[in-house]
Amino acid sequence: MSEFRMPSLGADMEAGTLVEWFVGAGDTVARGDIVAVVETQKGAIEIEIFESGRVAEILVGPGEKVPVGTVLARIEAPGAPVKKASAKKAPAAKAPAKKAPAKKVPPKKAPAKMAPPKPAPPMPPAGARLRISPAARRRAQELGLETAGIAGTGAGGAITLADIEAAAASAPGPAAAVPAAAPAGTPQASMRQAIAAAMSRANREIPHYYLSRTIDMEAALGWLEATNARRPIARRLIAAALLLRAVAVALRDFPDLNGFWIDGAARPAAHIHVGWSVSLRGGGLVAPAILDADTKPLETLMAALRDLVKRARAGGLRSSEMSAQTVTVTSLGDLGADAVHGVIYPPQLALVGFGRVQARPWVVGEDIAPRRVVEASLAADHRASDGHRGGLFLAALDKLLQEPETL
Amino acid sequence: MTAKGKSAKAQMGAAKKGAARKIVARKGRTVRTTYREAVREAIRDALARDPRVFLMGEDVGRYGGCYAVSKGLLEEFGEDRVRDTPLSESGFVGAGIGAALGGMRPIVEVMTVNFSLLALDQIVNNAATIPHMSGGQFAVPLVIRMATGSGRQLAAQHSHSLEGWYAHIPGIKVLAPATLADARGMLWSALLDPNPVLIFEHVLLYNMEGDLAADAGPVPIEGAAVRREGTDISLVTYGGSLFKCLAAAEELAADGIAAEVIDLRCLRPLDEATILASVAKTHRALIVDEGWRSGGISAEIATRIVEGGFYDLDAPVARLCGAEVPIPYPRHLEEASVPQTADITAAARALVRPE
Amino acid sequence: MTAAKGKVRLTRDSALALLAGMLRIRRFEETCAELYTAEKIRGFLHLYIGEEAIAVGALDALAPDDAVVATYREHGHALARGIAMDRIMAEMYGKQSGCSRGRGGSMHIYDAATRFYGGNAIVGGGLPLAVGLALADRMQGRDAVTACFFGEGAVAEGEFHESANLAALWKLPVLFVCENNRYAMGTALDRSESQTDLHVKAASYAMGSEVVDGMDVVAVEAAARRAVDAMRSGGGPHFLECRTYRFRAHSMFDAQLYRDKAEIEEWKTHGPVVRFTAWLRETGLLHDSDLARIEADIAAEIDAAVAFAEAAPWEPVEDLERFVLMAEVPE
Amino acid sequence: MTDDDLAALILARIADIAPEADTADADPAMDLRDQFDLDSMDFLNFAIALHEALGVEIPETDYPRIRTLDACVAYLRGKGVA
Repeated sequence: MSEFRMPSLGADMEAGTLVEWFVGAGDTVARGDIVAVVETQKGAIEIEIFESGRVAEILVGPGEKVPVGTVLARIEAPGAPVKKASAKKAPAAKAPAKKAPAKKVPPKKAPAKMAPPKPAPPMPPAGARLRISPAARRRAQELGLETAGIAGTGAGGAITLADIEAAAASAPGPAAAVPAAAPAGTPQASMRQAIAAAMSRANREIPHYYLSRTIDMEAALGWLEATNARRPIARRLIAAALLLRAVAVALRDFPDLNGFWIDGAARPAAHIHVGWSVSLRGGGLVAPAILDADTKPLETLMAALRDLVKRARAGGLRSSEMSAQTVTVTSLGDLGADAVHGVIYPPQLALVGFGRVQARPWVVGEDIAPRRVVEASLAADHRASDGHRGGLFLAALDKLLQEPETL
Repeated sequence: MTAKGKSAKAQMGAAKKGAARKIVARKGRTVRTTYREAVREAIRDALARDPRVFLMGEDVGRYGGCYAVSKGLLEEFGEDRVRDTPLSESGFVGAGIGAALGGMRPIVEVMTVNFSLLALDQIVNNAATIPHMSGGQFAVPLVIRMATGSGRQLAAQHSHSLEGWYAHIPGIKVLAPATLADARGMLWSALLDPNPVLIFEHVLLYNMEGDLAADAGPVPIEGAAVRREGTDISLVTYGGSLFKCLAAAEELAADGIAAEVIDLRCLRPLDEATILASVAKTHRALIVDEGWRSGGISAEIATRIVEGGFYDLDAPVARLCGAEVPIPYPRHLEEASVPQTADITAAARALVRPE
Repeated sequence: MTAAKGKVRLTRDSALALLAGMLRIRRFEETCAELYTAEKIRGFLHLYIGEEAIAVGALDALAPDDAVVATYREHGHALARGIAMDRIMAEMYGKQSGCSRGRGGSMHIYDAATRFYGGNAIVGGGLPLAVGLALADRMQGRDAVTACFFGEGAVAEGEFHESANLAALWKLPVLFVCENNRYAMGTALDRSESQTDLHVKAASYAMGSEVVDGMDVVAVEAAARRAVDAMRSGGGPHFLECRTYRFRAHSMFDAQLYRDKAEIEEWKTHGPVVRFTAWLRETGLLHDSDLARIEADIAAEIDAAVAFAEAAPWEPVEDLERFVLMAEVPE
Repeated sequence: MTDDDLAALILARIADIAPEADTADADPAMDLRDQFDLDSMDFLNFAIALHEALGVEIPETDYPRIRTLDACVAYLRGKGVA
């Protein structure tokens, strides 16, 4: 038994409507006979049969529209000797049904569309040029952000817009403040990511050494309280201002701790712009710079600190404040840890840390007396300075804090 | 025949006669010659070297060539190998393809790219397709030469720059010789190439005079050439615009801008490596092309630069192209229709020093 | 045992060969129609059934070293020219073993060995090629003619007039064989040509030109031989207007609204196979057993060709760009 | 002004300094610095804000007496805030 199917008469013919049968059940048919008429978009077309035999059953009647390949009738192979002299067509030539398994299907993959030639950008000579997208470069300029230290997540390590936005929302130092105009969607996550990127890079590239020194703050705090008592509340100073001033003045004699590591060499900075860490209540940290902290009197530093903290929290820091730091100070204030062992913000050379001020038994002359002390720490780049120099710096810092009136 | 401006051709032929000058082969390194004479010498050299080479085209024989390029070749090589054809571009270009299929190495001259539109079917559906569609059984080692570009006030139908269209077609190569050395040297290499090669000769270059090595011979047909080194901007151009770009580079140099000039020489395949290496150095690219901007070859070159040199770019890729108009007859409008030296200088300066 | 038909003397063997040649084309194309409805052959399929006498007659007059340029209705010419049936069928399937690597399909059969320079799907597109091939042969002193086949529709194309003029102007050995089947797809001849006696039109190009009964294989061969012999001795091009009729639609998807059935049936009564078989029987050259043997051989050859095509591999996609440009000119 | 009004005023000043802080359900006995993550600069501003709002002098040594909401209310009452 074989099947007579709706023939495909053209590549764009999907279906045909049976108009008329010229044969019926029981009729004999021969190869090449016109057995029906089918209506297509091109008009009515007579269709021929390629089997010889007897029509066993008509399955699709006039008026029915069926897709190409639908069985229209069943044909019984002729039992009697074949009427036509020519030898019976070998089975291979029989029109294999659409679903016949043996049908060789063209390879599944459509011929590959001309994939655009994979642009193999010639790698620029190693290291000479920063791979950064124009959009990212423009955004960095807007934020006054130094792009050197940023790890790129784009193709081939290229820096993308997202990298800049993340860096801007993250760590002090090269990272920009969260600009008021920052897109609302700056997720906490992207800030975390940017901080992580900067920290891991710092650890990877900067050979840190760490020193700390406990400093007796009694003299300094006493002076502070006495000074505040003489002043209206609005002009009171806080300890942070003293610490800031002391670090700045001390750094005058330590250029190897105040500057940048660029292209394999320490480059001392001409100014002392101290990045002061401000914790953002929603999490995250920024360290906007207080410019020329070593030349400004305490009053000015106090006003600058107050303004800075307010604007940092409100996201209103200026781009210059976010990229000018030559050193960074992390002061945890009254709450938190005793000591800070921080990570330098590349490409700076040092990070000064202050733990919380706390009362400790302290040897004063012959006696042991309770004294308020603070743990001062230094993380520094061993390529630019060494432990000896770091120690001298902490000693100078201590000495200055013992003479608060000179700050 | 009037549609093709028969009279215009007659006038041009007459003007050329006076200017013809035998090449004075002086002892010593170079010879003073013209672009036209260099092309003629290339054809003569090819005809002499290989009996399978023959020249076919309208008025290439008795008339001596519409731009007097083939003058004297009929007398030297005879009717069989320097064949004047009827005005049947599709017919004789198709015959050229058939002859190449048959084992010859024909040089078919289509007077100008404007008339080649009649032969596009033969070029695209036969020459460019048969090798691939025959499964590699047949090659079409044919050269088709055409004049291109504007500048002789011949108005729109005689002034097109359509080489960019042909550079779109896989299966053919497209050349644009600008220097005397390329005009002299590309033809023989093109004839040796088993593929159909189209050579576009800018009409304004025929009269260009210069010094050519006395023993100048075949040159490679692929690969761009850096005609002038520079570090601030890459001027990417070809054919008729090359010498305007070199002049512009001179002016820019006086203004402290070092412009690099890239002569593409070959529009298909495009020499991406040379273009991208230049842009990697200068970080700015200005493409100068007489063809129209929309969908022109300048658009293809710009895209290749953005695809391959994106991170090298300090400024958007710039294009200076022909105005999107049918080229008008009056001189002042014709000149305004294609990039001139001053335009190139201004565009380059704007890219290097944006206000 | 010979018989004369017109001025042509036919031996029994040559007569049976002509009949077999025509039947081979017809059966092959009937199978193609079947395979098309089963979606084995795709795209376009233009059948030659009814016109077999022209391909068989004309190509019988050519020598192996002559060149042939055909059109998209080319299966008959390819088979008559001697391209292996299995490689033609594989090409119809689009398989790599096809004579054009499967890339051309039914309309673009190429074969370097038999100088078969392809079907051409642009009406008239092949004629300038034929002129060029003849020019190349003549310039290289190669004793060969080029035969190009085209329908009466091509006579309206500019390329026909440019090619006819060029060939006549340069006295090139081109045999222009016009298969005038009265319909250019859906347009009857008298609705597209001012001068419907095409041989008169061709004669205006100062070339030999005559009209031939395209349904008479012997008449076609005789005319072709006369033209080819004249060309081989330096005569210019020659035009044969072979009047014929196609029994099938222009292509598979054609409701034939432009002609009526009666006309088709009437032509079928004096088709090339019917007429030649009747004549062979009259002259006693053909016995029933001959016909049975011929049909059996053809059926076996077709079965083998279909099996070959079914089993043949597809060209790997990785080869997509091979031969866009050629590394060298094949010998 | 009732104790609640005074407490509300205090919390409002804290909210000015720490906008992100959620002062709605403040714990009156818990150290304000812990509750609202106030550092020394914030606390100074808090003291200044109370001084400006209520005209009360708060010497630095009294800071420990305003470290919780209850203590702060009591301290202010003690300073004569009506």
